[in-house]
Amino acid sequence: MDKAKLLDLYYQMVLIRRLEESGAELYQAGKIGGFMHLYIGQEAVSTGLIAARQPQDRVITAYRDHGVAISCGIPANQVMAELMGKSTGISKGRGGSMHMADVTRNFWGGHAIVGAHLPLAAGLALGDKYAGRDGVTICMFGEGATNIGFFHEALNLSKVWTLPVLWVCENNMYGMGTAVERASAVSEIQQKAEGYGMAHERVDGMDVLAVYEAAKKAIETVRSGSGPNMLEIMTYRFRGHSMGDPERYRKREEVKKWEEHDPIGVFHAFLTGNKKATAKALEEIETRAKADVQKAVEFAEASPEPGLDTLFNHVYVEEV
Amino acid sequence: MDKAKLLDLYYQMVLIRRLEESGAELYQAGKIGGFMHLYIGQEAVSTGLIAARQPQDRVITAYRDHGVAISCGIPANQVMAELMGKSTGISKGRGGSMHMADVTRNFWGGHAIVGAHLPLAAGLALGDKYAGRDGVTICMFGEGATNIGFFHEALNLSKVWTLPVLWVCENNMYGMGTAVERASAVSEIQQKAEGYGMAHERVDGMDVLAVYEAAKKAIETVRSGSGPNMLEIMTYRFRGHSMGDPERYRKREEVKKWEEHDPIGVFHAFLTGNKKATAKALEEIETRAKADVQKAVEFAEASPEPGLDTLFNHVYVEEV
Amino acid sequence: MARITMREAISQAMWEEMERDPNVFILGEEVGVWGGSYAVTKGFYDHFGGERVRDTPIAEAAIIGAAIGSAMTGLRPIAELMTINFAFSAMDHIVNEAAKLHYMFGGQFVLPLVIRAVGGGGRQLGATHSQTPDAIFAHFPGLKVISPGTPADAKGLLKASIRSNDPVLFIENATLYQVRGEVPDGDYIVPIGKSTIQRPGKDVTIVTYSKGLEISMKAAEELAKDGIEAEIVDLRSLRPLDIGPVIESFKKTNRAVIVEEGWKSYGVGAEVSSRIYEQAFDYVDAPVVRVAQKEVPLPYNRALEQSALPQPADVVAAVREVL
Amino acid sequence: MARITMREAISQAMWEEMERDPNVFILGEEVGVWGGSYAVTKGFYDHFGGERVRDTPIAEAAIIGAAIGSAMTGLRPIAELMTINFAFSAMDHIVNEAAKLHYMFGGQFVLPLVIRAVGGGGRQLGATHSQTPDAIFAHFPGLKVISPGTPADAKGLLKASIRSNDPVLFIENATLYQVRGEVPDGDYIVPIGKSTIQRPGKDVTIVTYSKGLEISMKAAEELAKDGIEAEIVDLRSLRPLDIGPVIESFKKTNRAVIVEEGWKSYGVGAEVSSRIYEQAFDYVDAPVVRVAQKEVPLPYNRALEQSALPQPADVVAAVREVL
Ligand SMILES: Cc1ncc(C[n+]2csc(CCOP(=O)(O)OP(=O)(O)O)c2C)c(N)n1
Ligand SMILES: Cc1ncc(C[n+]2csc(CCOP(=O)(O)OP(=O)(O)O)c2C)c(N)n1
Ligand SMILES: [Mg+2]
Ligand SMILES: [Mg+2]
Repeated sequence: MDKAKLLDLYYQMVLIRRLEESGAELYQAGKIGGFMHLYIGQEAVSTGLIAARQPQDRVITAYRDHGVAISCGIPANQVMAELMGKSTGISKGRGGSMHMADVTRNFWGGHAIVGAHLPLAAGLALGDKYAGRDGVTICMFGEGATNIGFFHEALNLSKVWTLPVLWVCENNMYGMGTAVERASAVSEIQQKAEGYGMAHERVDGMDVLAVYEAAKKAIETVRSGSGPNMLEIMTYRFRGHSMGDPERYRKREEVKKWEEHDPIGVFHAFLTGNKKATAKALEEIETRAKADVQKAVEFAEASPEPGLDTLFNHVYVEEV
Repeated sequence: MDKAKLLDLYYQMVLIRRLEESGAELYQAGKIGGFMHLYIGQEAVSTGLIAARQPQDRVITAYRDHGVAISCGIPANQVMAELMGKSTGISKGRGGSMHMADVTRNFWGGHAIVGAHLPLAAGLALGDKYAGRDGVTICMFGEGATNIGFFHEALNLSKVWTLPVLWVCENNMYGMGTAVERASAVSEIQQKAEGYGMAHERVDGMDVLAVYEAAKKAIETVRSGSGPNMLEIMTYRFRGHSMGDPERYRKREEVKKWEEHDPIGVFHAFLTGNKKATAKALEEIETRAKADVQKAVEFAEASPEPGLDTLFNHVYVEEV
Repeated sequence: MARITMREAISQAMWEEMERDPNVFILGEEVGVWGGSYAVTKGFYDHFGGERVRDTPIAEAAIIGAAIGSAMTGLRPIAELMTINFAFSAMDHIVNEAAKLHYMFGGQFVLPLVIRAVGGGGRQLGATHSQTPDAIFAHFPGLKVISPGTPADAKGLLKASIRSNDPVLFIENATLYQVRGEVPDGDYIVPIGKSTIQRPGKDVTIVTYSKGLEISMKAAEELAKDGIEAEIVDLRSLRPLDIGPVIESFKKTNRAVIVEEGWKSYGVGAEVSSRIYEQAFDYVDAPVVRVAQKEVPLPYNRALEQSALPQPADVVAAVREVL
Repeated sequence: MARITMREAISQAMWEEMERDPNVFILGEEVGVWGGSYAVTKGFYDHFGGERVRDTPIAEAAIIGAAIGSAMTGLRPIAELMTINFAFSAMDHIVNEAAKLHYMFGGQFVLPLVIRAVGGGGRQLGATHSQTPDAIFAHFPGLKVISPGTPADAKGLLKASIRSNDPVLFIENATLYQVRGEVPDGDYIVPIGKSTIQRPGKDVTIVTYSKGLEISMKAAEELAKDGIEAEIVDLRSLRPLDIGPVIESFKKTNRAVIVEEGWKSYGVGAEVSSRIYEQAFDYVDAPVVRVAQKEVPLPYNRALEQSALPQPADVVAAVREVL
């Protein structure tokens, strides 16, 4: 990977981190409502994964979607505006934190019912296959989502129909307060792929380049027409499940231990250690990211609320 | 197994066969309505499996349940009466072919929504575990049912909670007109158990003693407290999926080939070949089974319809 | 114009749309090799091939979910649920995904999706296989819910549904598949969301749809013998609900009976009755009467089952009550 | 008698029943270690242990299915669905299994099962997480559907539900959890299927339940300032539906407004309105008015969302309309 691209990945990860921190503050200040799930700690996953896609490749994920939105190229302005429910938000303020999408950037949401987007992903992939396009659908989900029936039905269908989907499990070890081994028959999620005769791999999700490499390979394998594939990406969320999580289910020390593998820190060490960038250059990137988030907040604050007269818009496409 | 028990198994299998044949005639004559799924060809499965249970072990299955009802000890009279919708039927004529049960004989139905009874089976097993009883729940289902989400959720839960369930897939190679490999990512259903870290075995379902032996072992393993287990029992239905199946999806020769392994014929050969019974003794059993079915038909025909005034009985337990 | 069955009309609508638009395809259990468990897609697999007539695993959530996803890419899936009773196994995808995605993402996703499902009782299939739960789907904004009562409407409305850019739940009734009627050849479209008069009359308004139409027609013939002329309004679509023709008829007759096959409580009749009072209060000469299914899970036994289902005689009695 | 919140009342009911009967147990997502995602089961895990307060995988069908199966063996499960919106992921088990098994097998299976689920909008959770789809569950005979509006009723009805031998869907409203009220200590039981007068009045009957009660109470205070005394009937249970007290009140006031949080079409108001006309036709002085949610998937934006939800001002306006 060339230097510019490496630095761009670094920028993205920092941008996500700052955006999430800013979001947390705005939430506390009552400027963001509803449920909000932060991506802090998992930045390397969406960054590495989506950097490996081609423009024709679709991305779809769950409600923990701000980072994914950024990685798909949605400007921070529109992400922030959506968080604040403004009409300039990427979903016009109708979706909020959990429901961001941008069809023009091949990002298909942001879905809040656990696992329900997996069958949709199979359908997106079917769309490409049916039309003879070579796009791959990248479907991200938590390890907790692998216990619901939707997961099973979607994975089975994708294999039976040889659909071009890459199934990406972000294993952050908890579904809300439930540790993976308390909810899943197997704690290595990749083992579930065996039940579908599907190739699988486990990847270090705190290392953006490891994610990138594994994703590149997996995406191109899927594109070759050999059918679906599964990646299990090991990661950790440093914050609670959503805002207002009492976090009774894990010890502070456990979180501390994982924070030592902060994906931004890990990448920083790599870049400086391998002379890909100076600490100063990275600091400049951080300053830029911070400024971009600041601008996004200003943009969102200044944006208008959707008019009350728009309430009935988009219930249906056609007039009824 | 002693001779008496062997002959009893033979009787059961023949009784099921004759009952089903008689049911088919009555259906053609318009005396049985609704959907009816015959067990012809699969008799060795319920017979061998349920012979291996202890009285405290529960059985639950899908809509293809006449044979299972017989194996659980429900008299042919009450099965036949239910088929005809009479008040003397095991479900008082409310359930019909697909919904037979007898709580007193630990038979928990007969369920017509594909796969929906698997979570119920997990619950039955939980009931025993919670109460500290040593019963095992034997849950039967078709290979087609392993593609629905209910299967996945139930198997996962049973493993996470170490529930005493024996999952028994009757792989008759088709779910209606869909061959197993057209609907399932893996055509060896037992491979799905891998995704749940569950022990599994494939068994010849045309050999009642093979089924019995495998079931005995599996049931006692489950009873020992080691958690759920899966058997995949290979079998074949000689008739259509239900009455009125055009059978466009398989060749007559394929059916013919399987008929050479008719489980009753196989067992007949075993019994006579190993001098466990004379051909004459087996013929007497067949005569008895035929007579019992004849009596059952007479019983059912003579039984009263449920009174129209009973329509609202059993909507609720309590008066509302 | 040919006299064909409802089954043929539905089949024809799909066939013609598939010929017209290569983006239209069918998926569902047994739609292909088997030809549809109710033979509605007989011959499709041989003609259009397995890519466009896709047999699926028994996995209703995946069927509807995949249909939604493919619709989002621009395809026009017709997802067949073998019966409406299995819609509950895909409920989240119908009411939380199909009905909401367009709105929730500010109009970005477009879902030109049809879900076909057959329902109804009277065939001794037992409680889980005999339901007419149409009203509960019609409760959800974002979904269109259609249920035709004649072969012509079945064809015209199904074609309109396939061309609609909104998700449509198209509910058929198994005991109507053999009903025959005149059906226009070729490109015959019935616009979605228009109630219609199926029988003119002046003495009483019968509001109904789907199987209820057949029941009501029989009742109307019976009543006509006594010189009572019932006007029958067929809703055809439960959401959007076109109450206009109902109100118009009611303002003429001042009396209404609502006939549906499903359970009475929280059913279609409740909504229609409420709207009549809301919009034609001053025209009411007698309480509106609802004829519907008795509130039990339908039993297998034939006589019991029939006693729970609404019959023409019930409609006749209800009409006499309002007159 | 203590003044406690609805959350505490629900918690208390379960706690007492679990102390009383070792067959009562809880299962659901995050009910244990976390203490319930709405903190309703806080402290239960430590006190009763993991066998009786069972955290489950995210698998709603398995949760309800396992609850049903265990109930069939004689246990008395309380299955918590984290929100009613996830009931759609378990829809088959709720409406095809829980509601039907007792009937379909001639009374052999007994299902002493409670499904608790919280619903309601107004918290900016977006369309999939903000629903009040109570009416659709109430459509199914075999199920009991309860939704309390006060802490005392929450406690008394939940205890009755736990002791009921029928499957009960017990629907809570998240924005009511903090509402306080007097709640009798100890063994306080409110029988299932009884509507009740929550506020006496003589000028108009407001029929409502759950969140609608809070909205209606506020409206009634507003109206009282103008000397209009509204009588508020709380349904508490949607199936069985006890229409008696509604009719009695209506025969006195001759005017009714029905208030519910869910969508209007095919909602609770439609059923109640229909029954009023059916049973008190001669007492109707003005058309019954329904106040309900506007027919959109609820949007995230706060102002938009609030504009779609029924407000006390809407009830006030409706009452003025019927007077
Ligand atoms: C069907 C359904 N059930 C429950 C929930 C509530 N819920 C939201 S997120 C979540 C945990 C999901 O965990 P996981 O899949 O591991 O994703 P993570 O939050 O760790 O990213 C739960 C239970 C839901 N949204 N949908
Ligand atoms: C949820 C659901 N979907 C579809 C059906 C219709 N259906 C009934 S039986 C069946 C095939 C089941 O095949 P399998 O599980 O292999 O059992 P078999 O009939 O071979 O014994 C189907 C699709 C149903 N009853 N329930
Ligand atoms: Mg997780
Ligand atoms: Mg099979």
